[in-house]
Amino acid sequence: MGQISLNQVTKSFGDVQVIPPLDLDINEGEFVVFVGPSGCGKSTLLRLIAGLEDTTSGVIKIDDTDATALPPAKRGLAMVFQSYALYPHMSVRKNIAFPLRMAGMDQAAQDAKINAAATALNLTDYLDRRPGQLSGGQRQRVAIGRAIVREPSAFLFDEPLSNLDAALRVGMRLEISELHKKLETTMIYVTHDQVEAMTMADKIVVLQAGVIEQVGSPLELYHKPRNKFVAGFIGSPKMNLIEGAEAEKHGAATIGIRPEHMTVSKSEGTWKGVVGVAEHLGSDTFIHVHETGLMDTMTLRITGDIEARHGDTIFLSPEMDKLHRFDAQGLRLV
Amino acid sequence: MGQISLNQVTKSFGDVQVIPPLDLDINEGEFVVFVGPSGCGKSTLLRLIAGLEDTTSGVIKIDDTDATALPPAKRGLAMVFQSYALYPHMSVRKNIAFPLRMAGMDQAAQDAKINAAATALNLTDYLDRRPGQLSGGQRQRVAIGRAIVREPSAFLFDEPLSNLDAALRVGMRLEISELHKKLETTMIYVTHDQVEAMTMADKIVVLQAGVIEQVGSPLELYHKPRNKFVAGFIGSPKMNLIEGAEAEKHGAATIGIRPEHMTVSKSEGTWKGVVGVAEHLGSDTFIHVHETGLMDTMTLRITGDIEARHGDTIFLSPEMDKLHRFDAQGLRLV
Amino acid sequence: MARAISKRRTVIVTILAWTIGLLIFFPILWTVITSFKTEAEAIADPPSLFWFNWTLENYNVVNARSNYPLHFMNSVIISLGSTLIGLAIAVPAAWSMAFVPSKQTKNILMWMLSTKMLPSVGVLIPIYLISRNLGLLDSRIALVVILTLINLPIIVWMLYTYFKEIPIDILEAARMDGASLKSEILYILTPMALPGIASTMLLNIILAWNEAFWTLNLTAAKAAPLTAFIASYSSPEGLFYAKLSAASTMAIAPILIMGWFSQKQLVRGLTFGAVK
Amino acid sequence: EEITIATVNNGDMIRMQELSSQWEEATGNTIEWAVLEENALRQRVTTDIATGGGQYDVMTIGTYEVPIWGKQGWLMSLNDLPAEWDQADILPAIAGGLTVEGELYAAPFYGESSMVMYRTDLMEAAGLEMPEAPTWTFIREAAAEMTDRENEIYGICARGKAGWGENMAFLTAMSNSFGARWFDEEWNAQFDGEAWANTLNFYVDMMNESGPPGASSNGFNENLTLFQTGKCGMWIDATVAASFITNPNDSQVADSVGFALAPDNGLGPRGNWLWAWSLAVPTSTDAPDAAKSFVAWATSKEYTELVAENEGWANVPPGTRTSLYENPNYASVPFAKMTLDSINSADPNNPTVDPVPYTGVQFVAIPEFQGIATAVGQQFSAALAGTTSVEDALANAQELTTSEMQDAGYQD
Amino acid sequence: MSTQHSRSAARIMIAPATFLLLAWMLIPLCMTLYYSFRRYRLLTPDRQGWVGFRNYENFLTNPAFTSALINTLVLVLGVLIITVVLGILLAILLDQPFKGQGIVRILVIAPFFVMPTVSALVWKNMFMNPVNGLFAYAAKAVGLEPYDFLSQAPLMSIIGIVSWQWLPFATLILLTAIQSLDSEQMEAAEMDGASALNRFWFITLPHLSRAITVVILIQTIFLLSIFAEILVTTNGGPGTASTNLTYLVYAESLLNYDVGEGSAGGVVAIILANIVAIFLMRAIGKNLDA
Ligand SMILES: Nc1ncnc2c1ncn2[C@@H]1O[C@H](COP(=O)(O)OP(=O)(O)OP(=O)(O)O)[C@@H](O)[C@H]1O
Ligand SMILES: Nc1ncnc2c1ncn2[C@@H]1O[C@H](COP(=O)(O)OP(=O)(O)OP(=O)(O)O)[C@@H](O)[C@H]1O
Ligand SMILES: [Mg+2]
Ligand SMILES: [Mg+2]
Repeated sequence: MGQISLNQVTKSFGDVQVIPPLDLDINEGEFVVFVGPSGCGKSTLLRLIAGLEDTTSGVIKIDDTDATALPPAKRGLAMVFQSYALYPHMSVRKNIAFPLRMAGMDQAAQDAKINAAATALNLTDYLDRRPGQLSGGQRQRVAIGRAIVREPSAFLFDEPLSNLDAALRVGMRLEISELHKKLETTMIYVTHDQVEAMTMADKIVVLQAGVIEQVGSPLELYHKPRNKFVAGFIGSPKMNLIEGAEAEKHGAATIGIRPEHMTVSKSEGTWKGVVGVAEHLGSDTFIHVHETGLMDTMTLRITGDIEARHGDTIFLSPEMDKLHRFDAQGLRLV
Repeated sequence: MGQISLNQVTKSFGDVQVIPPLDLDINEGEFVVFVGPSGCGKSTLLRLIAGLEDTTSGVIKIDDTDATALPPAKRGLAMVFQSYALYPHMSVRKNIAFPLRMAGMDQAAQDAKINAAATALNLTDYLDRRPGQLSGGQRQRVAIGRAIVREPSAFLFDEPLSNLDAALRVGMRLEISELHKKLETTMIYVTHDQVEAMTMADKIVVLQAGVIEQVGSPLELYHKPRNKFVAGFIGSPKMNLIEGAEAEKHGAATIGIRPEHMTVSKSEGTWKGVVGVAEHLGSDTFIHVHETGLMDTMTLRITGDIEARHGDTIFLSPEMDKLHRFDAQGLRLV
Repeated sequence: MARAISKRRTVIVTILAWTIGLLIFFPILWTVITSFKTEAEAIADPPSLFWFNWTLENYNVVNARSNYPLHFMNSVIISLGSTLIGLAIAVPAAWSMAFVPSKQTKNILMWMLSTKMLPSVGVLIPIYLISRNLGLLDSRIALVVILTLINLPIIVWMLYTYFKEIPIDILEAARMDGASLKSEILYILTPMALPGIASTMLLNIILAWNEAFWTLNLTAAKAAPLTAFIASYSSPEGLFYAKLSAASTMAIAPILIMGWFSQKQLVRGLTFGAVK
Repeated sequence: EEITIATVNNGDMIRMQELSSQWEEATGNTIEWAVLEENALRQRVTTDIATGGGQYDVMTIGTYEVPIWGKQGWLMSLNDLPAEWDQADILPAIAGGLTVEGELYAAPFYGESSMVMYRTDLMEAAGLEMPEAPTWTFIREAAAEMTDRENEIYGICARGKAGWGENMAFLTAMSNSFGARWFDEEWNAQFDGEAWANTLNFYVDMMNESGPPGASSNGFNENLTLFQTGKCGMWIDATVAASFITNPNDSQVADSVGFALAPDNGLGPRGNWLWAWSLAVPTSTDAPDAAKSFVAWATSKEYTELVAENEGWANVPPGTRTSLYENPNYASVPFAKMTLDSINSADPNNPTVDPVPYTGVQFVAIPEFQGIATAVGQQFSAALAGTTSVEDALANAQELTTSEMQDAGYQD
Repeated sequence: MSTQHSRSAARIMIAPATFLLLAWMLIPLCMTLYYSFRRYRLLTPDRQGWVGFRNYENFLTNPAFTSALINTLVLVLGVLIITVVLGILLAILLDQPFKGQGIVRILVIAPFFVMPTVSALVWKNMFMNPVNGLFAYAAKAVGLEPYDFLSQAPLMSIIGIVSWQWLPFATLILLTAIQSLDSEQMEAAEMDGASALNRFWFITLPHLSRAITVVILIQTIFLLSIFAEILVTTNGGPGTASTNLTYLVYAESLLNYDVGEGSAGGVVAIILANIVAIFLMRAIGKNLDA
């Protein structure tokens, strides 16, 4: 239960093809994250799977049955929306009960399910409130509760945390991860948050303009980005990409080095530069280095604190084994 | 120019005292950041300084003159709002010109100032657009431009970056820092973003329920939090706070150790625990450790990648010199 | 939900919507058509929709008999005048309610609205006597004043709801930028709320244009607007359907045309700002 | 000077409006017109004059208002109109109704009574012949005979719309011929009497048998339209209607119209009324001279000739001047004689079989009458519509009339 | 933003509106109250004097009063029900994509622009007239007896006419409200297995509740004082079958010229209107906050 496969699926809005032919297999129990820049088609893809949009061509299979033409309610999937899409005029209890009521479940069975979900999600005290009286995190939990009670074969999340503030986001992220561990149901999760993608996913799907750039585990993407786009997209702060003579020295059109993969010295090193802004976080220091002759601003991350003032000259040495090399097409060189 | 002092300032809304008597001095040219949990009174304090709210009691002095009863326009301050508060029906040029127009400046002088500001903020190409046609970052720059042209004695920022997405936020953060370096005007900056506070501030003011918990430089707060609240508030992930027997061993009611100040081992260490969720970011790994017997979940940050699976038993050793000790009142012990 | 909607359904919806739209519009259409018939054709059995001898005769008769330009101008002056004065009074009031709300704000608003529920007939004689004593019977001034007062609650309410949509930040920004209260309202609030103000204006012009109790009872001839004009065609001796239709068309055409041209604003206005 | 004239939107008045430019040219004065439907006009001018509003300089009012208003001192005496206006020429029955204590308070514009108008072709087809002075029984039988609902021909059309000047004018006049009266000599309402029951029952039954659908909302205009389009066999209404139904431009039946006196029951009074639309000048006017000059012009013999010249003799305002009926040109008008006879057969001072304390044929000349009669008219209209029974309608009428009269202090 | 300065400015700026409306309400109201205790008949102005509660007694015991009260209620409720129900259906229809949406919307709005007097005249003469009206032709064309709307069902006919005038208003408000419904909510419901009917019932309708309250509030304000339509079509009859409170007060003061009783009626009407107002405002106030 919960296996989804897309075969040569395309989607056009009017004349604009938003998703060119696309294949994707999602295994049972997997936590798959779609990432990509805004407008790349993440939501569209999710909605195609949900059945909220018709495919223009291609086949979507859910658990080996062709679901391409099934209406959303028949696909056995549950979706959690970015806006939560709670029913504002119903209490939390009624919200969660809604899919059960629509399925015609009897009251006692409904109550049992609702209580179980509410307990699991820490919502027991709020069951009689309206969504408007809840905090963002609580609303999110209600939305998840509404999804859970249906016991879907897969959950679809569309940027579920993007309306929450940073602290809450971390908490909810963990809750969803734990939920996945517990339920072991397939989850498809759309986000544009780096950290969410890296920390939650079993498998990340990187999209650009409707095209899958790379599919793989988070660390695979971090260590072996298939191309420059993925390299730049995964990792924060961004990988430093250097072109020109320096890159050619390594037999590549572009070389990339992550900010955390360089060491710094006051006296010697591979590259020389001038400190622009140094950001001291206590735990880390980010140094923005100018005038390296390699690229505009090179970013450097040092663990812990380091003395570095605006205008200081410093030397940088990349860890050579962590250097990424890309050809003129932007593809990774091995 | 740009020295602000608050003397026994209080503010009540109806019967609720939001700001109990408060003293604060802000020196000329300083970059002061107010941080604190939501609802602690950061915005209120800023608005009191701006003159958008009346003080209930106390005196606000700007450059040694009593400004308590002055209307906002007369205080010589400029404010950048969270929502940018641009005038949607005016072009960028008109937006920036508005304060000058209100001051009755002649057209030529206005134009000179606008052009200077636009150049400095890279807005020259957008001067004839409406705010609605700009991206978030550009709007933010217009808001800053509108503030700059008045040549205020101090800038007030109320969470100016919270409506921008992560990537833009980093860029704008740097721009504002650089602006401060260039103008050397006093800036008061409200945020609830850790990183912004740490990287931008000369001086951080930590507020809780309208009370100043600590004032100091970012690293001072990181290394020497005056109490448990500040210790927990500054630093991300949060400091681990341990109470009970383990704390007493160190002669304190509570001890604190930051996630980045522990080393991990499979075989031996000070504390033992079981891995809950391990978040692999590539550059770092966050490990949430359960069953330590010390606290609920202990968070651990390891630079780079580390093999740690759900359910593994691991050992943790704190760096003893980075241990923080607090007494029963939560105050730092030296 | 951008899922393919079946062709058949679109066709059914189109037909249904057009049918209902035309049905609702039909009385007006019929009036306009009848205005081009002769009196005999107007009551001919069976009635004919388009196939008759179109004539402008009725318009000539109506024009000869009534001083249409005078009534038209009166309508324009009264509805525009009352709306503009109403706006001038309501803008500051709505500003106060929207941006400096107090505990009473809502009560005041509701009270204002409730004054609209008072039956006008109940106070006709007093108002008539007051107008007589002030020498304002059959004068545009009296009507402008009264219609202003009648529609004021609606104007205040609409503006209030529109103003509330405007983030107070922006007004505060203006204040920080050195704008006085007057500049704040003139340069920031008014232009920002312009669509809302326009909707309010349009709706109130319509309400004032169609107001038929005070305009009829407080005017004789000089200040009589189109509502009074139509009253002289209501049931004369003899056949009058065609002439009545012509007069009706002349009375409603200006506002109908204005309404159609400003449809978008008006639809917004029709929602009284209360529904977004 | 500028004067404001309130008038009713009748054909004759509209003609006056059109021709008034001649007066404007001749005198240099200008006129603002307030042309209104009859009920609206009455409400507006009454409100104006009673509160001294002074909005109008000339008002069009009827025989009902003139004596009441004259007594109140609200109208200017017209005794001082120029000699060539020739007050003595006014028909005595008409002039009597407009004079209070020797002062003429309004100048009659046109006078009217009511009569039977019928379709000669239908009458013939029914095999009947209309007597010059028919009885109610004959009318009812003829109506039933002429009715052909298939072809939308209804034997009798009469007023049914509620209002003291609408159905109550017809019914009050009709009741006179049934021996009924509004009040006895002590001002006690008489709707509980047999005479009124007979009147109303007869009326409702006849209208139900042979009247058009929706009769209860028909007034003069509705019936006119019906008759002109050939849908009425007979129509009992104002004599002025004659000129409309004989006008081939408007009427499809113009060449087959006959006239007869209003019906009676052999008790003496006939069921016809007497009315004159008249022009009066309120004391609240600020232009009395111009107003009087206009009144004199519009009710003069010259005006009659002016209309005859422009529109033909059939369209001159009838029923006001002896001289008109002596004019040979006018004698050829088909309804001229019947109009004069009808007017002469009505006696406002002795309208009923039994004696009454009031004057007025189809109304009672007291201020309270309008209100009472309108309320009563609604009851009777409801009875015609079938929403109330005749008994209930009469009982309600009795009750409300009694209480109004008590209120007004007539029985003190 | 509540500094001393802005608060006092606010008080000054709200004053003209409040003051004018207060004057507009109080001065005529006091005069009405004064007349309501006096004998004042326009046609016999010489006989004036205090009469205590006599006018009220007369007005309230007038059999027309009860029926006017009922008619007023029926009229307001009837129009409200018709416009809201049809408005919802029409709004849903117009919310669907179809060709010529803009034009149809124009057609649907049009009745709102028509003066009440004109619309009453047109309906009365050209449609509802049992002999020459279009409905009569239509009935005859299909072989039915023409129905005499204004005398057989006067109140219902007026309700029909008024509903025609107000349907555009209700439709447009409801349409706007429907269009503001978060599409994700609908999609969520669809995912949750709700059928189209269920979605309407459980999602759309509750979402519309606020808009419906607005429609009810605004329309009630205008419907309570419906007058021109009655005056033109039925004059309140036959009998008192279509007399509402407003028309009754009008009839007393301007057809009977009894200003005293009319004023008493006015006061009664004002009291009743205020009861409705309080009732409505309570309900609305709650709904408008959320
Ligand atoms: N209903 C629609 N009609 C037309 N174009 C659409 C529609 N929905 C989406 N698009 C287009 O399809 C593309 C992909 O949109 P989609 O919402 O899937 O992006 P996304 O990756 O989810 O972006 P974001 O991160 O901003 O949510 C965009 O270019 C968008 O403009
Ligand atoms: N106008 C007001 N009336 C009543 N209470 C207010 C008002 N403005 C703020 N408060 C209250 O004052 C307290 C401080 O609010 P303030 O907006 O200053 O918090 P903050 O620190 O800026 O929070 P956030 O980070 O969420 O912006 C809150 O408890 C808030 O509810
Ligand atoms: Mg998206
Ligand atoms: Mg704040």
